[in-house]
Amino acid sequence: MNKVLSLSEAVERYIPDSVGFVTVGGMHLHNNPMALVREIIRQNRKIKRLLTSPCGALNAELLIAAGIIDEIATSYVGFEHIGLAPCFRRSIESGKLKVLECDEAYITHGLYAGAGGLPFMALPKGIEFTDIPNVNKEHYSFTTDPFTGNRVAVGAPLKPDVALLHAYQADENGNAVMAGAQFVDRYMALASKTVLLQVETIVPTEEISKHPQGTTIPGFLVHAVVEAPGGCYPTAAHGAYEFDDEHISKYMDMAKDDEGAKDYINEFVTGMTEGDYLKKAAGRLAELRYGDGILAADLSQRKG
Amino acid sequence: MNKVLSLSEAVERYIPDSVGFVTVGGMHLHNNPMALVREIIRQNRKIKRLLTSPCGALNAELLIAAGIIDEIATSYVGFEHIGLAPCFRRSIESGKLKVLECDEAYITHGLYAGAGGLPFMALPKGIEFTDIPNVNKEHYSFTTDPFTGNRVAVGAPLKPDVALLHAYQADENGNAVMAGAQFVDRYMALASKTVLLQVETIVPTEEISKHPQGTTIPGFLVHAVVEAPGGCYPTAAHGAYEFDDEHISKYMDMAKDDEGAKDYINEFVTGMTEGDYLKKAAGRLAELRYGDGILAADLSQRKG
Amino acid sequence: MTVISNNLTASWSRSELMAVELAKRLRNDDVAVMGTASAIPQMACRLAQLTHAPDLYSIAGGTCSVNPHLAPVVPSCGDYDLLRADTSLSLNDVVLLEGRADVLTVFFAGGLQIDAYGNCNLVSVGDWAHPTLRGPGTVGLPFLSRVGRILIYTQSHNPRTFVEKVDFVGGPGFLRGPEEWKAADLPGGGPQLVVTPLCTMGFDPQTLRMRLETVHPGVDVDKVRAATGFDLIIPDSVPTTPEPTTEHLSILRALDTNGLLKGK
Amino acid sequence: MTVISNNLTASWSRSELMAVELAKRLRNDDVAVMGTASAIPQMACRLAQLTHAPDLYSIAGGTCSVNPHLAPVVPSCGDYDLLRADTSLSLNDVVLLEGRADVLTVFFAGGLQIDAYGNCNLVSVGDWAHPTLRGPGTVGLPFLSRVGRILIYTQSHNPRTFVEKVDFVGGPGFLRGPEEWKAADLPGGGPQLVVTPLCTMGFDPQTLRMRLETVHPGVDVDKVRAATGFDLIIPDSVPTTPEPTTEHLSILRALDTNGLLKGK
Repeated sequence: MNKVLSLSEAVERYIPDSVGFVTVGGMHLHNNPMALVREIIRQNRKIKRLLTSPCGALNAELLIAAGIIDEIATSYVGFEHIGLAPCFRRSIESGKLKVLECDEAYITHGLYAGAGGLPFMALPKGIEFTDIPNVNKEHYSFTTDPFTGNRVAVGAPLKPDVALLHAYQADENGNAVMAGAQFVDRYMALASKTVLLQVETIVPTEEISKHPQGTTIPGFLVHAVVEAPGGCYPTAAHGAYEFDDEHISKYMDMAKDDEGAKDYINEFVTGMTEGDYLKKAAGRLAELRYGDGILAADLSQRKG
Repeated sequence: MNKVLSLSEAVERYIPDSVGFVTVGGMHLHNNPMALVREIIRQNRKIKRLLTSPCGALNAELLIAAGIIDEIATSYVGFEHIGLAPCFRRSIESGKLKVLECDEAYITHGLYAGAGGLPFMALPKGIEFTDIPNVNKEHYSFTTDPFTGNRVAVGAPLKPDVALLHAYQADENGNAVMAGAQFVDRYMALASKTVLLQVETIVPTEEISKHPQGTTIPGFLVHAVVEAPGGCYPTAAHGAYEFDDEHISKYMDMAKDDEGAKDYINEFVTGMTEGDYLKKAAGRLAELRYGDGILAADLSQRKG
Repeated sequence: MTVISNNLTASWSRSELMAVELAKRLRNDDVAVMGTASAIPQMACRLAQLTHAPDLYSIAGGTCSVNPHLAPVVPSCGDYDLLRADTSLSLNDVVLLEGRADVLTVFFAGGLQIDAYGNCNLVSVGDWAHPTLRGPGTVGLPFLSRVGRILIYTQSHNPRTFVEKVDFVGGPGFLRGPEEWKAADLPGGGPQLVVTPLCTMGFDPQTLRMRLETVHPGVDVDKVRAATGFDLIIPDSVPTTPEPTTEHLSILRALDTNGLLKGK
Repeated sequence: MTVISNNLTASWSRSELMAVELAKRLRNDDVAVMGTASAIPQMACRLAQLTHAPDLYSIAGGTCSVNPHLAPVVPSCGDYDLLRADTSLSLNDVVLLEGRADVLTVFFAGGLQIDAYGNCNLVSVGDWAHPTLRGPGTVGLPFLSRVGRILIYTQSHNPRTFVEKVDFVGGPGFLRGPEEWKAADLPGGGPQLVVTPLCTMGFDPQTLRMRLETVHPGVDVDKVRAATGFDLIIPDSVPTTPEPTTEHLSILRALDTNGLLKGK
């Protein structure tokens, strides 16, 4: 079944004006599905709750900058070695954004539970000695281990309504291949009701079938495939191009206050189409593209 | 660190005379680590409890035929389309073998819990409507889901002392690559204290590093690497050769009663070295070997 | 697809007929999973894909390959050959999706025993602790409680297989009937079809007990009744199962060059 | 390794010294994991592998590559370049092994706040609900409770970072001291080392409070005391941290062609 849609169609069709629970793929400044994120901002969708991977970055920050998220469940939002994410920081400090404090293991196991219909996940010993379960009682609780009688910490299953994900390539059915690291994106796809996929290139099924074990996400989990070459920019797309630290730094400069963040959104997101944005970025993208050799996308280097 | 040992050294060093909890890799008649299994029989090790993958086959049956297992935790032992496993069947019917009745989802999730230090796994709704939790109270129990108040079925973590596994290739450090399907072998490695690996070929680390994402098991989980070309015979080794239905049928014929099973063990296991066994099988192995083309081991077709 | 002689039609096997009947129940938007020793459902899925359900996904429960090309079909669900496929999952992925319950819509089940309510047993006949027949084990049958539609198939239609009540519930059907079934409130839709070498059967919507639907060509209702160990619901009029068409057979035989379904 | 001029030795950076000090604490049989923004521990691991610990395994917590070759070292733990490595795991695998607690022996930690007992905080300064400074979040720091040895490193040695008690416990050190630590009976071994641009610190075995071990060349004890926001245990005699050797520096600089540690 052909699931290829334009970027605007995919968001129009699968993201309601107000959507409950969205998860966004990618980790740190890698494989953030920025084309989908920007289009959601352009179409001014409201998101009740966003879940990041264990390390969110611009994928979450830009939605916060646009003011369209009420709550965020995360264990990290930032720009790693480059610095803190200004709007994430400011909107929590000012009380505008509710944060559901999580840790990496819970996000990973919680998605596993969501994918597998498990009622909850019993967590390894240790989390109860942190403050996290104290401040996030919606996701963390305690029960009895019937095998030992011990009281143990448990985490709630994570079952997003929508997952926004990037993959290196897919066929029109949504059979998708990730190059490089998969982070928790595959589990997001397994756990979510609706999966929107942006890819660098759409390829024929025969191309995917050459290495059936390289497929990361089977088509039956995917609802829309959007061809968005360069669509992770200014974050990296593994196998295609590196992140643009200059553009991230520029963003951080502009977003030092709410006014500046708005200016960035106006200038780089709502103020232009995705096509125009990428035309503007084309020069930098060319510089950031991986060369040949081991760093060019080696699709034999895949993990299921 | 060089972990390469001969087959007999690996069993001598890592399997005590009486070993508590062993798990054996492979599923149905595929990737059964038969060289390790045969050597354990030759060295007459006693196994208190054996855990199979969701579908055990000759890997479990031969240990039962040799009379060296007390208990088996499994969701299936048989020869799929070829027929029932005679010694498994007979020794349960006669009460000689204790069976800890499991289902596929519990074995998979239980190994996940064992790998991850999770105190237990809450299981998806449904298992409580089968008889399995009634007959295996050691692995299945019930507790309260604190998020809903519901009573839910849970499974105990599976943490084997020793895993016996096959891989297509490994380096001397134990960094291993599986060709074809991985079944639950990777989780067995992640969950077990000691991992013994038999491989078709040992390759230099540089060979493994060409496709770092193709590695299935990292060396730090592996204790011994045994080069055992043909070592899955008469089961299949994905990427190398098919199973030998003729030999399996011959086994089933011989093992119709305890006497015959003993004769098989004497003739094909304790009665000869592994080298002699494989010399005897060389002709069949050559016939069963995958040809070139898509069925030859394509190491780009790997799943992590 | 070229038209082939009527001789072909005349010479279909029971297994081929079963594959065709299963194929007919598959929809274009299904995601179907099969397990151990699944040559018949493998063929049913491929046949459906090549006829009325081109978008059907089929998952071979061993290798977890998705839409194996089956050229030719192989007897083992774990075969390396099955990785000639559109894509593949890991076993862990498939186990997860079986728990999620809203993605996988069809599971092909079977059993040493199948009872009047479609409960399946692959574990043991007689008392579990002292079985008269020990089966191989239940594998993934508990998933029956969570899958959209259960399609049951078996090569054995006799009173030992079709019993009033299974000795061990490994794969839940409609449990002990409407009251229990309603109370259980399971995510799955329950068993929909049973195909045997003699007939096809469904389930009566009121009593949730097995009901004869069609008898295969050359089989009469009394033969089915005698071969069934419980009180099968038999409607006044029982049509004959349509024979496989030449198109069906030519597709099946092009896939089954190993002859797994031939003459069986 | 060619011998290089003494000028090189003279010009080592604080970050290079920190990498060397961390490297010295790594053993040949360690499996070490690092997280976010981990150029210093990445270099420490590679340096150890190329000197006294050739069999050390190091895992880059983002890509989860095992023994990344780091030619050159990169600032992001999720970088595609890190997949130039011996092997790799999936993130889920690493999270699992972090739970298992007997496989991964070293974790490199840090924090916005680090307290006298080695507890770490990356979440918030002030009241969590109304923070004066919101940090990025705790990522995998709860793993500190389960890992064999915690090696803490930070580029900020000042009283805001080194506090008596963290405002939010995200990474458990020795909790509130010996009594709590003993009662908790955690699988992990607790914090072993803290490296800063000023000094190295360990933990007093009786009180489990941080104790000065060495001061870096050019730093005196009073400077460390003034830069630390709690009552640091200071032994009578505090040796000076050895300078990096020319061998260390030439290895580090061959890896760090991007100059991530240079002059910092």
